[in-house]
Amino acid sequence: MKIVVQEAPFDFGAEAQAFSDAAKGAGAVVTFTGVVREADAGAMAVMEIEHYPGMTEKALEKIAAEAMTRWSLTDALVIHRHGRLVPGDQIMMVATAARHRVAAFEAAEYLMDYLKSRAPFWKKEILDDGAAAWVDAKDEDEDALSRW
Amino acid sequence: MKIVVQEAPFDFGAEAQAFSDAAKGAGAVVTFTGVVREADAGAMAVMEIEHYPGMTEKALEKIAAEAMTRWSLTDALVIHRHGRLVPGDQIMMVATAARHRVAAFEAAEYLMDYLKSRAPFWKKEILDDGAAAWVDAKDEDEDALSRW
Amino acid sequence: MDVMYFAWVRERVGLPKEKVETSAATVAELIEELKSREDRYAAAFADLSALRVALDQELSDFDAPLEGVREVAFFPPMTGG
Amino acid sequence: MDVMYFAWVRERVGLPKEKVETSAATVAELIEELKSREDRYAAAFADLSALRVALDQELSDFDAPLEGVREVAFFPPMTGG
Repeated sequence: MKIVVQEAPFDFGAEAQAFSDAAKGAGAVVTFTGVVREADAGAMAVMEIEHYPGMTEKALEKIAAEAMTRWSLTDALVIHRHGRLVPGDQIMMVATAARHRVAAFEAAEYLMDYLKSRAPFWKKEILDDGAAAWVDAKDEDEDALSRW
Repeated sequence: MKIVVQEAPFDFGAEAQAFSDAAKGAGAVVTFTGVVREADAGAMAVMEIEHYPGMTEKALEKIAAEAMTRWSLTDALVIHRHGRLVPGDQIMMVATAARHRVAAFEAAEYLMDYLKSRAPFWKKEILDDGAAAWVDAKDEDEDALSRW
Repeated sequence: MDVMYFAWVRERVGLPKEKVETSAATVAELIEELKSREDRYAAAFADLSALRVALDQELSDFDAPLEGVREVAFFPPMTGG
Repeated sequence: MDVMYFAWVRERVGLPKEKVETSAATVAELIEELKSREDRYAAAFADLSALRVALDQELSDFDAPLEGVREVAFFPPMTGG
């Protein structure tokens, strides 16, 4: 299990390959990658991601450990960036390895659902006209937790 | 959309990276990779994958096109190997790109469920004592299709 | 028409592909014709519930008509992924 | 104790972190104390339904006791991923 919180970009291809290579005994590896999209209204120039150093790592460790146990994963990975990102940048990734595909998929979705609403990250969109707005949490993201 | 059926190994990290880089407009990229596990009973030396050249590509194209439409994917990728593989080898991968994570996850699961039971591949396990057996299709894999 | 066999169906029939001259109207009739030929076909087609058929590379069923079909393939349920 | 603010709570309060001497028994009492101090706190804490609290880096709630707590953090609902 590996948890990384960093400002620098990460190498998705290399991380995915290394995770898959190390997944001994697993028959199934799932990855999810989040990419900065254009803002829904207007053209986004920058996305700033603020986080709570210390708590962030603890929250991610807890979420990943819960997934490891619940789906008997052979491995799990979470990488999340903070700081200034631009559209097209990779924000974060998770990866899960399990014997069977259903477990690997479910665990990855669980990681994403909890990471969205329970890890202390906050996104701010800065449009190219300089206007800035914090991204509101979505009810559907909070609701997504009820299925687990 | 890219469909590849080949005997040679593929480079999972490079494919995942290239797919993610090309996923313009997508906020979410999901990959699934299948790895040859040890057989449930005994030690597997070789897994032989037979397929139906021509029909295989058509079936995968159809499954991927259906997923593209149903989840408004920005892109989809399927790579599946055939021939002789050994435990630890990557058999196949799928990747999906969509604006939002739920669509990317669902489409990847759909691709896997259909690929398992509707693409003409057959696996044979050859144990290290030379015994060989065709892998039986699982009822649960056929049942998985009913949710879509 | 071309008749193809895959996986253990191929192993039981003993070949991957053959040309068959037939006047069978449906897949089921073709199967009966093959079974009556030789034991190896009877063995391959003993349990139809364990078999699938594709006509011109599209999954089909045993009732389907063969008119205009160029390629018939028999195989067990698929196990990809 | 250390009190921390994140995202728009930080922007409204005007600082990321401060030391607060308090005898408040619960988070809710601490909030009332801060609101009575200055308008910027009243603005930050105007709608508690839009706020979350963590005590020593664990999510908690407004009724939670502060005894033994060293670090309190206020922030909006999280938007990671």
